[in-house]
Amino acid sequence: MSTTTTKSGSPKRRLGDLVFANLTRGAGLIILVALAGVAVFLTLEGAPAFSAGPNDLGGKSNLLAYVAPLVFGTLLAAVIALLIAVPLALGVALSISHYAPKRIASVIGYLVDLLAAVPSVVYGLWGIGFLGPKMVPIYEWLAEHLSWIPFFAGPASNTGRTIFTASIVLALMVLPIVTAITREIFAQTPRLNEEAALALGATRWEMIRMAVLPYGRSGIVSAAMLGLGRALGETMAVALVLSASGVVTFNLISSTNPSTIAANIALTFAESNGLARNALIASGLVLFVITFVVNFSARAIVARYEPGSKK
Amino acid sequence: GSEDTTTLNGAGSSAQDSAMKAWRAGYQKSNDTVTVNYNPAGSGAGVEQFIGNSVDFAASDSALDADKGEIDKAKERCGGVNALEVPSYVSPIAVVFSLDGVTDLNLSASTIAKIFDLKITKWNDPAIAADNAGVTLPDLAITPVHRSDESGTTKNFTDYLSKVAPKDWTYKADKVWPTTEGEAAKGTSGVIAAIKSGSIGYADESQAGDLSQAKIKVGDAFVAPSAEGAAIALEASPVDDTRAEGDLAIKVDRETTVANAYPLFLVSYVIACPTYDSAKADLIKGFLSYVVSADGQTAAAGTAGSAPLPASLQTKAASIINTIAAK
Amino acid sequence: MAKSIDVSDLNIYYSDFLAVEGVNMTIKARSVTALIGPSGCGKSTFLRTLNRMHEVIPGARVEGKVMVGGQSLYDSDVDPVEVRRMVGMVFQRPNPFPTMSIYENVLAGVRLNSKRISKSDADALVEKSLQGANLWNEVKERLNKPGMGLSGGQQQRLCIARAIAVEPEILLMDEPCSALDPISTSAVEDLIHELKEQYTIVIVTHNMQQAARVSEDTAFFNLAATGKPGKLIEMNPTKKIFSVPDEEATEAYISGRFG
Amino acid sequence: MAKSIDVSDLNIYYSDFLAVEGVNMTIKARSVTALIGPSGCGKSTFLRTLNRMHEVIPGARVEGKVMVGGQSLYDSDVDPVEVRRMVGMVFQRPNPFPTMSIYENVLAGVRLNSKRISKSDADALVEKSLQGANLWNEVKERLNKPGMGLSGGQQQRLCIARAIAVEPEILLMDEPCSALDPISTSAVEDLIHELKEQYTIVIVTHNMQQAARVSEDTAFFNLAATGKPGKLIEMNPTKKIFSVPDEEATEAYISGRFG
Amino acid sequence: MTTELSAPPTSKPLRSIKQPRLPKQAPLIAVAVAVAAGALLGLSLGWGLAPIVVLAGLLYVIGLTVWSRIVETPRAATDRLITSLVWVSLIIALIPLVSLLTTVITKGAPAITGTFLSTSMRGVISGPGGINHAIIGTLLITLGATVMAVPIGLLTAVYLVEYGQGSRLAGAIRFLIDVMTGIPSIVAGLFAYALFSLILGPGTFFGFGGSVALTILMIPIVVRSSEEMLKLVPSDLREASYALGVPKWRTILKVVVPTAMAGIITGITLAIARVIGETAPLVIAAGVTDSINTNLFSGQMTSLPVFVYNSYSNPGSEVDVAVQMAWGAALVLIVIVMGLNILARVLGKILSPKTGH
Ligand SMILES: Nc1ncnc2c1ncn2[C@@H]1O[C@H](COP(=O)(O)OP(=O)(O)OP(=O)(O)O)[C@@H](O)[C@H]1O
Ligand SMILES: Nc1ncnc2c1ncn2[C@@H]1O[C@H](COP(=O)(O)OP(=O)(O)OP(=O)(O)O)[C@@H](O)[C@H]1O
Ligand SMILES: [Mg+2]
Ligand SMILES: [Mg+2]
Repeated sequence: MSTTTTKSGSPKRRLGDLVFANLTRGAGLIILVALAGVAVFLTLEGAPAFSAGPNDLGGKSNLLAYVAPLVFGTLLAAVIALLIAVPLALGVALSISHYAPKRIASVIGYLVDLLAAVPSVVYGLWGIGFLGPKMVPIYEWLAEHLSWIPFFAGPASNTGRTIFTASIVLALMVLPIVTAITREIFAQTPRLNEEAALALGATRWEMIRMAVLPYGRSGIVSAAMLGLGRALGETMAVALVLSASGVVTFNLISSTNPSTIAANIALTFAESNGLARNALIASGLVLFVITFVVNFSARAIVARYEPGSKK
Repeated sequence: GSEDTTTLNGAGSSAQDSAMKAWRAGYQKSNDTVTVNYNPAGSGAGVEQFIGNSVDFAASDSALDADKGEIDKAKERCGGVNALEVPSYVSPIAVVFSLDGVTDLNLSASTIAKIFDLKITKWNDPAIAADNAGVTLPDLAITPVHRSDESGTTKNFTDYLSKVAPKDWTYKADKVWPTTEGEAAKGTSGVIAAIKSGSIGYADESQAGDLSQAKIKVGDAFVAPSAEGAAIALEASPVDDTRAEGDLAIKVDRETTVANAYPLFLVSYVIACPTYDSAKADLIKGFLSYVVSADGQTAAAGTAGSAPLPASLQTKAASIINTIAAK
Repeated sequence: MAKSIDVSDLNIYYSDFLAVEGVNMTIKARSVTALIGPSGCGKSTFLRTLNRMHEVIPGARVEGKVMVGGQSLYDSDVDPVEVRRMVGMVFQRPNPFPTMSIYENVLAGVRLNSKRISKSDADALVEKSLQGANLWNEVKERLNKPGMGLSGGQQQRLCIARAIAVEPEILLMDEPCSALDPISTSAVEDLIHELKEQYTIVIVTHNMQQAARVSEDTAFFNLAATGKPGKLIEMNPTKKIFSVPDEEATEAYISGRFG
Repeated sequence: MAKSIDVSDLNIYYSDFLAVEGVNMTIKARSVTALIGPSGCGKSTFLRTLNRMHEVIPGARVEGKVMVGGQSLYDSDVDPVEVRRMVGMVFQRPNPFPTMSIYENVLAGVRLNSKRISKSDADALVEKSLQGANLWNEVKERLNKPGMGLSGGQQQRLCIARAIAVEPEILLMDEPCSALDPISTSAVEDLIHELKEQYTIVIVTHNMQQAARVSEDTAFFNLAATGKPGKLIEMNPTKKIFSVPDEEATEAYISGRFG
Repeated sequence: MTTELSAPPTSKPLRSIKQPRLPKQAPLIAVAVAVAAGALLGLSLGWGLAPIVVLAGLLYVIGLTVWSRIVETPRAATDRLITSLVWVSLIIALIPLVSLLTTVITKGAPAITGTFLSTSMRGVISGPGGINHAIIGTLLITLGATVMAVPIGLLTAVYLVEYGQGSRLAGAIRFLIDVMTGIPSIVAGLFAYALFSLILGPGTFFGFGGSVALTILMIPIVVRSSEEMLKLVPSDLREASYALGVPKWRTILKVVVPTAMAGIITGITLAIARVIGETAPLVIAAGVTDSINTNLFSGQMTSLPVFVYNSYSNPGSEVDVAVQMAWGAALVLIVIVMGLNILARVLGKILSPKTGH
């Protein structure tokens, strides 16, 4: 018994704690180093592209002119994908957390997780072989009736391999990530707040609007950001599905479409060498910076609208 | 690592992938312990990796380019000696289309150029009708389909158009499709998949599948794509004599009018060094010799639908490869 | 206006578990009724059946009758949403909506029904409710600050203001002071005193002194053992319960022999 | 083995907020000391300084001296981990480790510290501790079942068994019965009676009857207002506190005039 | 001060809690009517199945809302509208999933034979071959990535939750992890390839290079999901452990992490599922081979997605055979991921907190 008395002179911080704490910090630092490595690699390999000329830039006069249309396409595809995926994901997440009976909810959760498991090549093949042709009649209808809206100027693609189809495929790839995170967050809404709303005579939807969505707002934004990351960076599916011409246009349904940075890398990397290759890597750096900026501003926005509720 | 003595690594042209499968299988059958890997990463990647000493040999849809410094870099990689370059694969490129009720179509180079440049937009355009008496052409929009990725096929196709119909095709030959109009698809299989009724595209003849193939105008006749036709056209093309010894680059004559020649074809090369570490030298010599041998060429013709090298070229190529030696 | 509540033969279940059994009780209008009893005896469960909050829990259900002002709460054509507007509720832990300001918190329930409430009406209602909850003077300078920034006692009174802003007829309170310090507690108790002029109030409390201080009637719940259903043992005027209860168990509980 | 505790001039902070101020107190060995007072007065905070659990909260710190059996707890060369082995603690809500069986839960303190212990020693220790916690008979048939499967009262006794398995000299309990039903409560109270033969016990309780039933001495904490620090108002033998307390505030609190 | 309030509000009309309500089966009735009407209208106009379904869906959502609006209150109508939308969005999300799976299964299942699974493509010219080499490649490369990403990711998550609270470093890590999710997969491949070319000399294609590329893609998902799960562990348990005199690091390893294990495993499976289907980075970093290679650290390695991609894009002369093999390999890949998923769920069940109820 007396052995358990406080030993004087024993170190204040235990060795095990010291080692473990530093181990975890070290792991965090490894990630930072890896990320810095990627950034340095992109910068070093991308820098020579500033001196590249039209020969290496697909006819564009300088790097900026080369990258700008790609940035446009990347953002366009990602934004459309998010516009489709986020509401859908919120619906699915809500059905899991607040609408479906528990048993069904877990099955749905499993099925949606399965979507994450489908390889991107398969998404691409499905986009070409199934989704595209199914979209053709819709595009034809849009081109016929709504061509005064710039988005549907047409002429309609006869394969359906448009930026809109590519965005739908991206949306599907983003869906499981956004759903998985938002459903966790919705499930954690304090019961207290939900009951407060219900006790005031709120319907289920009003309860969700008053208690669940505001509570999950920052989480929804993070989830959307993770999804955006995936949408921005997806390579193979877009390369396969999209009929990419590298133009700048808001026309969503024709066979002449903007390309995206990642798809452009996939499409041209194999045949590129020398400065053309540097230019591609520079475009990768631009993509990296875009994600950085988007994340940063999303966080800033969330922070501004968060009235100190997040602990 | 390339110091492995039982493994040969190559990379490059995806057009040659099917042929490479045949060659690797054929070679490995008689050399059981050897593994030959081939990464169809693309000609550019193949050359890049070859120059960077990442692979033992490369396959490329275009000969090394002096302007881009590839010849010099390859020389550096090979320890200061010029790299070897021989044609290994010749494949006709078919102009493929899908049109209900129409399977035979004659097209001149200038018509093809106008179609792909969207100057002709309907199937019943008089320019098409003129070459196709007796065929009922529908009043249907034409959707031209081209490659969205960079490729040797595109380069050869645009080369053909720019040489044979320079007035109607004002762009220069390039791996990248020069215009933004039309449907774009990744890879030959992508182009094939994107061809719906009313579409027209270009692809390796062997991959055309069920799609109809147009005859192109050579001289005054219309010639259907075929391996034999491509071989005839190749034989009519001179070797580039500005090249160093051991470099068998071909200057393809697109404008040939030799009977039955089909000048719209792709010629692809294998690139290697004249010297290697002792063990590797024999391996690579053995493999590439097989590639250009009659056996190898027949095997490729069987699986890839390519045209066997004409006998004269075959001998020249074999003798160049025979010079590969240990350091 | 305040209504009385009649409960007859009420059995309350969580899925298959019978949590509270056979309650018969009449709660007088415009008075305060306290529910006391050891932990787990089903006070909260019972309270939540009075505004149909019980069924919010998956699998939860009731048997029996609850009549409020002559209307049966559990009839099939009764809209639980309407019930909850008529029967307000305050919880053990203050739960203002974290993303809303004090002003918006008070209006939260009102906004649900009358979206187009004029600014001046809204201002008047906020002032009236906050004054009704004895909170106006403390917060009138900072109505647009978040409700979470208040102290626990203030938050609890904010929740009361929110509940009375929709003008319910009955107010249920589940241990409203157990998370509060004594000063806040007595502020809330004073408030209960004032509110009973207009509302029927049912309050659950662990604190017998509190029950004695604020209520006219007291109902004592008990349970035989964990896993057994809770039962209403005795309901009587508070004075009687705390001096000469009918039941021995009540006596034992109140005198501190257990619980 | 049981030791007394001497606290002098203890100020307890959460970052810059002074939660408890100037406590001077002597806690007798082998006896039960109860801490009572209104919510938020710092009972839990004070209790947690007695085994250096307070500093687990980021920014939390203390000033002053706590002596246990003559050793100062807050000397710079004292290892808090050792302190906590000597001073066990039981929490308000029973918290058995969910991933462990009953058996493993009891051994957790030993095993998690990777002491090598033979199977027979372990068996003996588990039996001894569970018997010490009055739980052995109820669980001996299902030692390998998860600890979460027990009822609340059993879980709480399991936590006590877990605490005494590491053979501490002092046992701190923070409202150990407030989440339990009356039967479980009296089981735990009986246990406390037995344990005080060997351990110095400090117990926080909201329930004054419980304080009266189990403790020899009682300390009453109070705070002037929310945001002000809590203070020790009076410490005296329980009998005296509950009949003739020295301070008026104590009297007011005990007679239920507030809290 | 409460003058307004103390005036007895008797003037207030007696509020009725009874509201006209739709019958309980209203949604079902609405579905039936919508389907019938949609089918009737669609068939009479000669539409296909898809537009009819869309029409029926629209009719359902609008019909039920309008019906409720007429009978019930506007608020109830809104509630019904949202409920319908939630269910419709669920169905919309599941349609592509079902379509994807049926496509892969119908096209891929005929390819799957014993030889397909047990042999490689070595020596196969066109004709059907096997994907054993690609299965092995996928498993090894993914295993390599998991072995690296999970400890790094998990330890980082522990740092973020347990040690780094409020620290600047933790904030930076958290932010950069989000940025990391935006790294295009092909860039990860390029990076891994460049890294090993620098270290081991040019031409270093090996499975491990692929693993490193995938690790970069996996880490953010592992960190993010583990962090959320660790945050969910009640601080009660930590305190209970500290109070037993258990040092912090042991508390984390023996109490916190095991308690969160089920959730962590789910996150890891999600991360694996995310990267196991990657093509582009593996072509660049791990290369391609037809032969079986079981050494992660030497020689090129093919993975299933790369095989799928290559068979599809370079099918050779027998296109049908190659394409069928591509679908077959895709099916195998999905089955592997599903298997992992189920395994993870079982593991999660075994490891997760036992309630005993
Ligand atoms: N959500 C629930 N699901 C299942 N059982 C529950 C649930 N909530 C409470 N119970 C059970 O119902 C019984 C009554 O619980 P209730 O919370 O009503 O007691 P209480 O008297 O309010 O206790 P306390 O004083 O601790 O608040 C208990 O046995 C409890 O375990
Ligand atoms: N983690 C914390 N951070 C900051 N302040 C805290 C923290 N925990 C408690 N406090 C504050 O310290 C004061 C004392 O709290 P403590 O929990 O010790 O009171 P208590 O007497 O145990 O109350 P109860 O009876 O409700 O358990 C309170 O003002 C409380 O708000
Ligand atoms: Mg309760
Ligand atoms: Mg406390």
